[in-house]
Amino acid sequence: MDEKTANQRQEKIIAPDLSVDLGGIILKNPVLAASGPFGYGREYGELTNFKDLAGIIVKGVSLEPWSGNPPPRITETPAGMLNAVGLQNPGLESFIKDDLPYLRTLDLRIIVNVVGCSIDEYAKVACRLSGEAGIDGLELNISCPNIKAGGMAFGTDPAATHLVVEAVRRETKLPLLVKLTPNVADIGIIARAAEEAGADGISLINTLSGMLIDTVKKRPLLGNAFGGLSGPAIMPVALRMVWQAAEAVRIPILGMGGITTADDALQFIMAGARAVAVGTGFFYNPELAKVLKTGLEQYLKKEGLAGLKQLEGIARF
Amino acid sequence: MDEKTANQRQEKIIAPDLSVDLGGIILKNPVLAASGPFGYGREYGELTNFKDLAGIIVKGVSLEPWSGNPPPRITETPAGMLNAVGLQNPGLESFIKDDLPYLRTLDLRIIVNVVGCSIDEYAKVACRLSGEAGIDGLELNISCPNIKAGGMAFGTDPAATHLVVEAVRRETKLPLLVKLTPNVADIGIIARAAEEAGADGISLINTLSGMLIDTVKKRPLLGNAFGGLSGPAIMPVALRMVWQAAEAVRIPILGMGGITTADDALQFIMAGARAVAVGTGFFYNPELAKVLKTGLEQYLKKEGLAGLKQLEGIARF
Amino acid sequence: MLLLKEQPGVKYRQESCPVLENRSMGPGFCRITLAAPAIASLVEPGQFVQIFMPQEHPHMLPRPFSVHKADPENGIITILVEIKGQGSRLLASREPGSFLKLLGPLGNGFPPPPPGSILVAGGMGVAPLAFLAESVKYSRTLLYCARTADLLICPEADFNIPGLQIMRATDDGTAGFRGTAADLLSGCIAEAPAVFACGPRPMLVAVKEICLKRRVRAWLSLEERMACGVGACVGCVVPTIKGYKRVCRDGPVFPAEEVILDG
Amino acid sequence: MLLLKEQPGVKYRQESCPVLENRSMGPGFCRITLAAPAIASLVEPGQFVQIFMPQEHPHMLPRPFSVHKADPENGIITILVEIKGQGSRLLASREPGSFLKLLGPLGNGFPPPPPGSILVAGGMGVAPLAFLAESVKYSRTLLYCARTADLLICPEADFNIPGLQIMRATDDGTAGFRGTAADLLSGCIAEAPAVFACGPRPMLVAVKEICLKRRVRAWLSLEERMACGVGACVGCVVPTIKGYKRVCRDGPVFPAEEVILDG
Ligand SMILES: Cc1cc2nc3c(=O)[nH]c(=O)nc-3n(C[C@H](O)[C@H](O)[C@H](O)COP(=O)(O)OP(=O)(O)OC[C@H]3O[C@@H](n4cnc5c(N)ncnc54)[C@H](O)[C@@H]3O)c2cc1C
Ligand SMILES: Cc1cc2nc3c(=O)[nH]c(=O)nc-3n(C[C@H](O)[C@H](O)[C@H](O)COP(=O)(O)OP(=O)(O)OC[C@H]3O[C@@H](n4cnc5c(N)ncnc54)[C@H](O)[C@@H]3O)c2cc1C
Ligand SMILES: Cc1cc2nc3c(=O)[nH]c(=O)nc-3n(C[C@H](O)[C@H](O)[C@H](O)COP(=O)(O)O)c2cc1C
Ligand SMILES: Cc1cc2nc3c(=O)[nH]c(=O)nc-3n(C[C@H](O)[C@H](O)[C@H](O)COP(=O)(O)O)c2cc1C
Ligand code: FES
Ligand code: FES
Repeated sequence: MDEKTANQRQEKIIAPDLSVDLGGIILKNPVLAASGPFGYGREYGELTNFKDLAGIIVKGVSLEPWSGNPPPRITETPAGMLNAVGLQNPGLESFIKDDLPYLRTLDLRIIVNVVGCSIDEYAKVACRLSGEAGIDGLELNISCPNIKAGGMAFGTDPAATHLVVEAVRRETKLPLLVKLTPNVADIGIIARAAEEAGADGISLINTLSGMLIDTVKKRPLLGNAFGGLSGPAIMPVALRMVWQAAEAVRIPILGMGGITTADDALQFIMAGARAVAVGTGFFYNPELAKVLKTGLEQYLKKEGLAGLKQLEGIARF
Repeated sequence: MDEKTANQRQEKIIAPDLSVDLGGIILKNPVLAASGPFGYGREYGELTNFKDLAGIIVKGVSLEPWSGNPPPRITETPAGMLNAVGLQNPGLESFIKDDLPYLRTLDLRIIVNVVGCSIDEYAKVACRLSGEAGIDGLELNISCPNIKAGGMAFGTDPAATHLVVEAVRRETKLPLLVKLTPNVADIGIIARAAEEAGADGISLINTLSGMLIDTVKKRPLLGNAFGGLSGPAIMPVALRMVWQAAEAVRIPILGMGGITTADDALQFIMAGARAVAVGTGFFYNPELAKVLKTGLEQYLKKEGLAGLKQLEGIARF
Repeated sequence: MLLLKEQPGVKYRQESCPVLENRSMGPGFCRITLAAPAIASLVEPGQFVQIFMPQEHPHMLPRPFSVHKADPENGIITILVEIKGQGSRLLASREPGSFLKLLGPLGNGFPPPPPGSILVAGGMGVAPLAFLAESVKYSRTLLYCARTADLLICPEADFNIPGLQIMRATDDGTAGFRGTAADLLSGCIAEAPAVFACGPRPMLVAVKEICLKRRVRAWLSLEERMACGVGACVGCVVPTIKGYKRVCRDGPVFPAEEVILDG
Repeated sequence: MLLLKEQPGVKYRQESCPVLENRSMGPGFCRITLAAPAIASLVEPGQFVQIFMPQEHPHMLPRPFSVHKADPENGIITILVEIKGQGSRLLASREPGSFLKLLGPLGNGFPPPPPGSILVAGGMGVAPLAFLAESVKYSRTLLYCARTADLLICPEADFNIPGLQIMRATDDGTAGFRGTAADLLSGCIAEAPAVFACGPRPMLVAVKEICLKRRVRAWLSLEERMACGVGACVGCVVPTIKGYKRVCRDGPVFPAEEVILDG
């Protein structure tokens, strides 16, 4: 290595480039806030500056306001938590009027998580959001029950997945991530259905369905009985599904589920994720974005890598 | 309440009856050792006397010896562990010759976990075991890959489940539990298929498929890449599935997944389990059977209940 | 509305706080004093802090605790802890000199109690109400109630506050008046302009009923399981006549007539 | 076979052991002395204990540690701990007077070394080998090796054992001979009847190669991640020419010619 190359390498090592292209959404680093725990950003915006975060996936938005589930909505579990918020949200119009203007002021990529009870509702929300400035992408949450098909989640069936993604694809030119539910036997089939229907990226995993029982009251602990399990407890499941999805599709993957350290984030990237999102981890540490970004930077420096590209899926090859 | 009734009640309270009938297997209390972690009983037999345990479900037995997966086979995860033992076992004949005689000497119910790569293999193992004395029941582990059907586990498909259970049912009069895999979208359908094919009880859950990656080596941490997630981390998922299975079938349910306290065991019973099994919990505390049995006894006393019957599924009603 | 303050600027802080003192208050209870200058200078009665778990427990949610005393001059706050599960047990075992990360002050807090107000504290409900009692100078009455004497963990000396009348009650009569908080309140509510209450759910239900019947304004401080503590996750809601409200952000203090306690 | 002892009766015990001393041995290392009378009276060199985690961490697996010293008369054992992750960190922070639950002695242990044997310890591999060195009276040589001087945590004084010759080596030459354990071993193996080794995988690979080439019998102590520690779960296997063997029960000591180290 001559002196010039050594210097160049040195330079790279000093400032590795963390930026990634997530299906057309350009991120300054691979760390996003997962949909839900972060709400519409305002509260965490008071708490920390967003300098180390690349973007926010805002809480699920539906056509009409949803009131959500009765309390208790959350409870802690070993190395995780259950939530049954029930996708409470103020509805599309209120989101656009009250929350989007604030989100536009942030120097962050804004991805809107879209929920619905029918293909039509998904499509309407996506269409309306596509007309608004300041939105960098959509994330289609297909864990919602398909009311017309007996209440099973769209995302548990490849055909229903294809239909809903296709319908939304027709309505929007925004980068479109499809967020899969882990409560399936074969995640690869679902990921492929989403890809074929036009998704620009796959997000996973949403929460695992779970419950706890209050043995004093002899009743389910959560108001809704069932809730979604998140946090470090589920990370091995999430990582396995990211790996399987990455084997199944060519579009990029946004990995999430239990990330609380830079090493966790790296594991997702090495399994095949282009970027990662954090939900529950922010509850343990509101400054987690900084921990992850710094940790990834240090890893790249230590390995003498200029960026994350070479690491994506490396454990699979 | 006259004096006599009061005395009778007092008596009951002093010694509540923990016995249950698990699909024809009469257990002195509802606490079993789950298949796998306990091996064939010998090692834990050295470690603790088995007085507080009702029975052992021995490690999966296949027709021929299986050598299992390359190391590392286990790793710890937050509030859980991954294992990829790969169903290493000495095979049917060696089990009958070397392990069964020891098991017969124990004052415990002995349930043999049966594994196979084809319906034929399951049926053969079940048939041969049915001719042996000292076996109180079989547990059919249908999480194994169905080689003929592209390697998906039997237990992820209701039709395959029906076929294998039916085939085994034909070969044995022993009480037959069918152990389900949790890696499915709708556990109720699978449980019903097993019931219709003649199962006497449903065991669940087996481990959730998961993985971890060693970021230093940039390779999966386990020799087999994927492993099974067990322990407290998965208990909310297990409990939800026991609840759903209990809604779907009339045969009794053996619940397991992450149990480490008497309150955990009670939660499973209140969700609909007749009995419970413990795997990973024994690693944390080899005396766990005693903790569970004593705790259940105390709960019944405190509640003034004579037995567990009234608690089975009570949170669902 | 008087209660729900608008929060234009950020009014809470994260601090890494040394434990100054950790004193047992009888079996199952302790009182922890922490150096938390920013929080001490901002906190108002009825507000709470989220306490993050020590590093050896990286996968546990923070736990909410009411501020019991605040000394802004010395930058000190005090909390009262009832040991209920793993989180409170960990806090109870923290040694002086160790650190705890705190986020606060959170929530809306109580509005200022008018002269002659009655403060109803059930068990650990005394934590925020003692703070409220100390925050004004004019006359007010604190009803301090529990099932039995051992659960009245705050000693008499704690309430040596000028102008404060204090009445105790226990369900079993082992200390003070024999009866419930509701019994005691019914006997003395006649003249009160307002009631402020914190305690177990059944007590709050009774207080609400009494106050609505007598048309006395009442403010109830509620508890719910929390995750974020700042209003983002919508995990800690209670039903109100205006829909679900977040205990951590819209509360923990709610007007009695708005909150639906057994719905 | 000499090595794999039959275990007719139960030879291990569970004990709740008070920590007598917990001494730092430089950054990242400590030495813990425990009162464990039953284990101390049974343990042989090369055996290990499973240490269960304190109650505040109910969902962690026990961790295996070699017994470093045993004093059966006083019912005391000593272990050396390298802080690698959460489990070892928790152990390192245990105060004297606190208790740890132990299960042991586990595993087969080393066979008795014939006179003139060479004991090769890489880093923490010194823990069982110092015990082995002490267990016999006649001449034997301990090669104590590590990457750098700071990792040779056992002080000279620890090896004041009659008849024991000790040679140190560091890869970077900061203490003793400059070079690897393999370099050192190659230089002195000529006369040795047997070699006993414990240390990092690459060192064991080198030791195995040297010994096989020179036709010197060698025994290697291996490590694997463990769950039960008693042989039930088949989680801790290593490949051998006789199939997978359990490190916790069939090992941790294996004849070099049997175990497959990079398969
Ligand atoms: C705004 C607010 C202020 C509070 N102030 C105090 C205080 O000053 N002193 C005090 O001792 N406690 C206070 N609590 C309750 C305290 O937060 C819980 O007791 C504590 O979080 C329990 O944690 P744990 O890990 O010990 O118990 P866990 O093991 O988590 O739970 C044990 C039991 O405690 C109850 N519990 C758990 N979380 C909560 C919660 N967030 N709110 C209410 N009950 C809960 C449940 O019944 C549960 O079964 C307050 C709660 C809130 C919401
Ligand atoms: C028979 C046997 C004897 C041992 N004797 C000693 C000893 O005397 N002194 C000592 O310091 N250590 C010893 N070890 C290693 C010790 O058990 C591990 O370092 C310890 O379990 C790590 O736990 P942790 O929670 O600190 O680290 P973890 O967070 O669990 O892991 C940190 C890293 O340590 C390694 N590791 C984890 N578990 C094991 C394991 N079971 N074996 C080997 N490496 C592991 C892995 O590389 C892992 O990435 C022994 C291991 C075995 C199997
Ligand atoms: C309180 C809470 C609310 C959530 N709300 C949503 C939501 O509105 N839409 C969605 O797609 N996922 C939602 N999720 C799932 C998360 O986005 C994420 O997929 C999951 O929690 C796994 O990541 P984690 O372990 O980092 O939390 C929610 C999760 C939590 C904990
Ligand atoms: C090391 C290990 C080996 C296992 N082997 C088997 C097996 O042979 N057959 C089987 O049906 N389940 C096996 N299991 C699954 C357990 O029986 C049980 O279903 C699962 O671990 C969940 O329970 P737990 O959380 O209490 O461990 C194994 C689990 C572990 C941890
Ligand atoms: S705890 Fe998150 S909104 Fe209240
Ligand atoms: S750790 Fe279970 S067999 Fe070795």
